[in-house]
Amino acid sequence: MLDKVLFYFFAGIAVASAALMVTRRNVVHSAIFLITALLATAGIFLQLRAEFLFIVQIILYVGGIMVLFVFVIMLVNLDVALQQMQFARQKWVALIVALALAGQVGVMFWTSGKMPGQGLPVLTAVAANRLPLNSEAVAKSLFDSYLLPFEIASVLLLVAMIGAVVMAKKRA
Amino acid sequence: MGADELVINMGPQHPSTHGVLRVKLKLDGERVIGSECIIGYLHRGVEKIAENRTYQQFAPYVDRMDYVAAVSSGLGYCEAVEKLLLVEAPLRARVIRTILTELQRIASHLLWLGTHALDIGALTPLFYCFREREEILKIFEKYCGARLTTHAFRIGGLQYEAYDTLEKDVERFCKDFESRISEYETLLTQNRIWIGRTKGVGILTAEDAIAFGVTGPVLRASGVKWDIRKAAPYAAYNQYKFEIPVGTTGDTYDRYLVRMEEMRQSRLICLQAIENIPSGPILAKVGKVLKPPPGEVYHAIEAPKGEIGYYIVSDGTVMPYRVHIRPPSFINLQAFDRMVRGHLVADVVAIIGTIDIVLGEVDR
Amino acid sequence: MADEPKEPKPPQVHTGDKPVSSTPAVSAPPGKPADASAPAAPPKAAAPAPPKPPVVLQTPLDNEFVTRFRTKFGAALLEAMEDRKQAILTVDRVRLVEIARHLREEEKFDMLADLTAVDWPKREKRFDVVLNLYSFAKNERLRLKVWAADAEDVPSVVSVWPTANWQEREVFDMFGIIFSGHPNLKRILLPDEWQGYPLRKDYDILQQDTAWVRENLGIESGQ
Amino acid sequence: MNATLQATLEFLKLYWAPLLCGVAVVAILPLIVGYIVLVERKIMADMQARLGPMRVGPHGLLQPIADAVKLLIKEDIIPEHADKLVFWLAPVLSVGAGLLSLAGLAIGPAFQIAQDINIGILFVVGISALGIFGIVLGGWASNSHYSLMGALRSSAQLVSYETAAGMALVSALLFTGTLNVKSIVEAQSKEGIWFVLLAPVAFFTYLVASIAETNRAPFDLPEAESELVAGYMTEFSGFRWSLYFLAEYTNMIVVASVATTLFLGGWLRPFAGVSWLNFLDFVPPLVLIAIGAYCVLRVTKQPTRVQQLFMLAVAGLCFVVALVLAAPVVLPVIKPSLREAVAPFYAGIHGGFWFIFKVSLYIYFFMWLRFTIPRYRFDQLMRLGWHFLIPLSIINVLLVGVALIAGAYFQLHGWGLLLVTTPAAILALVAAFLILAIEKQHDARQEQTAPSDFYAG
Repeated sequence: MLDKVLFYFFAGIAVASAALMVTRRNVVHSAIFLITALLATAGIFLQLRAEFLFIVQIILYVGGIMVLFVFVIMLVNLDVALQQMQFARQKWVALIVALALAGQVGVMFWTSGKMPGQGLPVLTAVAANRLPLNSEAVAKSLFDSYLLPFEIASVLLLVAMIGAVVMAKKRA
Repeated sequence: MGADELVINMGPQHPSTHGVLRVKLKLDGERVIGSECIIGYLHRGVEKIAENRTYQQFAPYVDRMDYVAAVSSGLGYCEAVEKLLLVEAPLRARVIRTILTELQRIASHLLWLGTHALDIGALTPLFYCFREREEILKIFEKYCGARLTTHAFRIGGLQYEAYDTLEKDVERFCKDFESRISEYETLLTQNRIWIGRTKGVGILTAEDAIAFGVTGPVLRASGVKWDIRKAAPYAAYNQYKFEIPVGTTGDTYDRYLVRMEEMRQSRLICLQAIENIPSGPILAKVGKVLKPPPGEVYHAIEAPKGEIGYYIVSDGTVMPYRVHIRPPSFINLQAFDRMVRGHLVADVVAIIGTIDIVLGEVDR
Repeated sequence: MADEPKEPKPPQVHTGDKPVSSTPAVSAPPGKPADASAPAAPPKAAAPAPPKPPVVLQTPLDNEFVTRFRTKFGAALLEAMEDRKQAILTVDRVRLVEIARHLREEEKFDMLADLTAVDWPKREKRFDVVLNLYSFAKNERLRLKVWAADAEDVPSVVSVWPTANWQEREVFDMFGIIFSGHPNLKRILLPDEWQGYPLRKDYDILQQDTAWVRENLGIESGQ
Repeated sequence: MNATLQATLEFLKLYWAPLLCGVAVVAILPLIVGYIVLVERKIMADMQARLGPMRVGPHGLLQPIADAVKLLIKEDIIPEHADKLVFWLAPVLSVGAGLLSLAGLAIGPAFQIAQDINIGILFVVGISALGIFGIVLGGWASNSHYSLMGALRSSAQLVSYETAAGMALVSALLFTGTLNVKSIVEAQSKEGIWFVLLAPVAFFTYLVASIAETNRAPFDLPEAESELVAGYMTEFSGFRWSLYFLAEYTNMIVVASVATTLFLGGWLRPFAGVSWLNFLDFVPPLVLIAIGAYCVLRVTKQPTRVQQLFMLAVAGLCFVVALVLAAPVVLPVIKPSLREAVAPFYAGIHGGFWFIFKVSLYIYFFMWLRFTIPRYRFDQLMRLGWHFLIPLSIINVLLVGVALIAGAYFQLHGWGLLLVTTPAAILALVAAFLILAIEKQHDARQEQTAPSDFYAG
C-alpha cells in the first residue's frame, strides 16, 4: 500500500517535472525541474531498495547540474532567451516519434499481461529481498563480473577528461 | 557592454567602502577591467563655509573632514593661519602639538589596520586595534574633552594647557604599545593567507605614485623616501630623531609594513617628546580678532594619510577670502583605478583599505 | 601679484552680505588694539605696528630660477612674486601646458600637490587657477598661477600630471572653469545635474539648486 | 476509507520512532544552532578581548531566543524583480537538505534516525551536498549581482572541494570496508585505534575541505561580507535569512559528525578498549558538575533576581545531566550486579556525550580558525583545492591502499597498523611538499603571463 502510494507519488513528480522541464521558457526553471525529475527518480530507486543507485544519482547530479547551472547562469542571456522561439521546427516529427514510443511501451505492457513470466511487474519483489546489501552487491558485480567493461568505461572517461583539459588549455 | 562583462556598483552602502564611497566596477567574471569612483555623497561645502566664518570659527570645521585624524587636520590649519599671520606658536605648544599629532597618527593607523584586516577577512585585529586606540582617545578626552573631533589646537598655540598627567599617560601608552604592535604582527605579518592576499596586490610604482600626486604611506611604500616631517619640519619635529620607513614594490603588503613601522616611529617620537616638554606660554600673542595681512599661503603637513595642504588667501579682513584644502585621501583615491585594474573583486576591498581613505575628507 | 594691493576693495562689497555685516561691528573695537599688539610679539613679524597701512608682504621675486624661466618663456611670465617666502609665478594661460611640462621635466617639479582656483569677481579676468608644485629633488615648492576670464578655457594639465584629473574636475565643479583637453570634465562632488558653481563669490552661502533638491530629495530645502 | 486508516496506522506502527526523531530534530535543532551561535560569539569575544552578548539573560544566555524572535518578526523583503517562487524555495531547500542529512548520523549506538542504512556515510554526504542548490538558486533568484557572484563562487567551491573531501572519506573507508555508520565506529572499536591516527593526511584533507564546503572562514567567499556584502544571502532578510543561517550551522554539525564518525571514533570514549583507563568514564559527569558549580558561584554576581534564578536553573540542568551521566558508571561500583542492566544505558548516554563532545571540538576548531586568519581570495581558494588538496587526497588514497595491503600481508591489527600507515602518511606529506614546490616554480614562471580565469578550472 505504502509502496504503491510512494511509487505513484515519485513517478507523478518525475513525469510532471520532466514535462515542465521541457516546456519552461526560463532556462533556470527548466534546470530546477530537471533536478526535481532526477530526485524523484532517485526516490523510486530508494523505494526499490537500490540505495546505492539512489545516492549515486543524487551525488552525481548534484555536481553535474551544479555545473549546468553555472553555465546557464553565465552563458545564457535570459532576457534574450525569453524572446526566442521555444521549440525547434521538428516538433511534428518529435511528436510522431514520441507517440510511436508511447505505443511501443503500451504494447509491451499489454503483451506482458498476456504472457505470464515475461515482463515488468515481477521486478519489485525481487529487488526488495534479494539484494539486502546493495552497495556491496554493486561493488562486487562491478569489480568482479564486469571488471573489464568497468575499466574500459573508466579509461573512456579519463580520455574524455584529458581531452577537455587539452581543449581548454589550447583556448587559453 | 559585452556579454561577459558585468557592472557592479559597490557602495555607497557597502561594508567595505569605508563610508559612502561608490565604486562602479566593470568586471569580466571576477576580474576588474575598469573602475570609476563616484564621490561627493558627504560633500558639505567646507570651503564655502570657510569664506563665511572668521579664522577661528572655521577651525572646528577642519576636524570634521578627516574625522579619524582630527588633530592632524587641525594642526595643518592652525599652522597655515599662523604662517599667514606671521606668528609662530611657542615651543611648548609646538612640542605638545607634536605629541598629540603623533598619537593621532597612531590612532589613525590603528583604525586603518583594524578595518583593512577586517576587509581581508581577519576579524580579530580590529578589536585589538580599537583597544589601543581607545587609550589614545582617552588621552585626547582628558586633554580637550573630545575624542573624535578634537579641536585640540588654537591658532597661535594651544587651546588648553596640558593636564597634569599627560606625560605619564603618554608614556604608559607608549610602553604598552610596543608589545601590542608585535601582537598585531604575530597575527598578520607572517600569515600565509595575509601575504597571499596583500603581496603583489595593487602595485603602484614610484613613478605612478608621483604622477598621481599620491602622498603619505602610500607614496613611501612605493619607495619614495619623502615625509614632510623631514622635508619641511613643522611643529617640533626637527628636534626628534625618527626614521622614514619605505617600501620597495609598492604593493599592499609594503603599505602594511610601512604603516606598521610608522606606528613604531610615532611611538618613539612621543617618547622623545615627553622626556622634555619645555615650560612657557602655550599661546603666541595673537589678537582675539585675527586679521591676517593680505596675501596667500600654502602650508602642508604630514597627516596620517598623506600631505594635507591648506591654501589660504587673505584679503585683510576677519574672514578668509578663500580656503582650499588639499585632502590626501581625495588625491590618493585617484590612484585607485590604476591599482585595481586586472585584480579580482576581493582585491578591490583590499586596495580600498590600503589607500586608507576617509570620506569626510574626500568629499569635504 | 600686481592685483593684490588693489584687491581689498572687492571684499568690501562682499561684506555687504548679511552674515558678514555683523562681524566688524562686534569685533572691530577690540580687534584693533589686539592686532596692533600681535605683530609686535612674534619675532618674525616685520610689519609695522599700526595695522591700517597694509603690510606689503608681496615682493617681486627675482632669483636665478626666475631669470632662467624668463629667458626661456619671456613674455609668458606675467609676474614673479614672493609672498611669505613662497614663490609665485603667474604665467600666460595659453602656454600653461608647455610651461607645466617644462617645469616638470627640466625643473623637476614632478608632483602637482594641489590645483585650485580663486574667484575675484571685480577683476577683469576673474579667476586665478592656482597650481602648487613640489619638487622631490630640490625639496622646493612653487606656485603657478594663470588668470582666466569667465568665458575663457584653461588648458588642462592632466597630460603633464595625471593627478590634475580630479582636481580640475573639482575646480570645474565649484567654479565652472572649463579645462580644455580634460579627458572627462564633469562634476565630481556635486550631482551631475546641479545648476550653479558654489565657490564663485556671487553664489551665496545660503543659495542652492532648489529645483534639484526638490526633485531628487523630495524636500523643499536642503538647508 | 477503512483501508487507508489501517495503512496509516500500520505505517505509524512501523515508523513511529524515526518520525518522532525527525520531529525532534526539526524542533530542537534551531535551538541548538542558536546556542552554537551564542557560543561562537562568546568565544569570539573572548579571543578579541571583550565580553560578547551580556544583556539578555545572565551572560547572554537568552540571546539566541531574543535573536530568533527578532528574526521572526522582521519584515520579509522580496526584491522587486526576484524570481519569487525560487526565492521562496531556495532557503527551504538549503535547510531541508541539512536536516535530512542528519538522519543518517549515529550520535550513539542507539541514536540514529534512519536505522542502519546501508549507504550510511554516503547518504549524509550526498544529501548535505544538495543544500548547495539552495544557495545557488537563492543567489540567482535575488536578481542581484552580489548574490549571483556569491552563488557562482559557492557552486565552484563545492564542486572543487567535494572531490577532495570524497577522496579523504575513501581513505578512511578503506579501513572499514563498509559505508554503514555504525559499522564504521564498531570497526574503530575493534581495531582499538581511531582512524585519525591511521590516516592523518586524509583527516587533514577532510578538515580543510569540510571548512570550504560549509563556507566557513577562511573559505567563506560565497558570503564574504567585505566583498559581496553577504554573498548569496544579500537580499534575504528575517526568517528566510535565518533559514540560511540554520542551514549553515546544520552543515557544520553534519561535517563535524562525519569527521567524528570516520576519524575520531564516533561515540567511543578515548581509549575505549583500555580497561585501566576506565576511570575516564567519570570525566563527563565531573565536567558537567564543574560547569554547574561555576554557575552556582556566579549566581551572586547576577544583577537581578530573574537572572539569578535563571543561573540557578542552568546549574540545576547541569547537575541533572551530570546525574544521568553518572548513574551508569556509579551504580555498578556500588552494586556490581547492576553492571549488566546499565550497560545499554552506559553505551547510549556516554556514547552521546563523547560524540557531542568531539563534534563540539571540531566546531570549536572551525571557530578558532575563523577568528584567527584572514580570508582566501577566490583564485587562491581554487588553486588550493585543485592544485593541492585534490592531488594530495588522490595520492593519499593510493598510499593508504598500499599500506592496507602491506598490513594484511604482515597480519597487522590495531596499533600495529601504524607500522605501515605512518610511512604512507609520511610519503603523502612528502608528496604534499613536492606539490607545493612545483606550484611555487610554476608561479615563478607564470609571473609575467596573463592571469588565468579560475572559473574555467
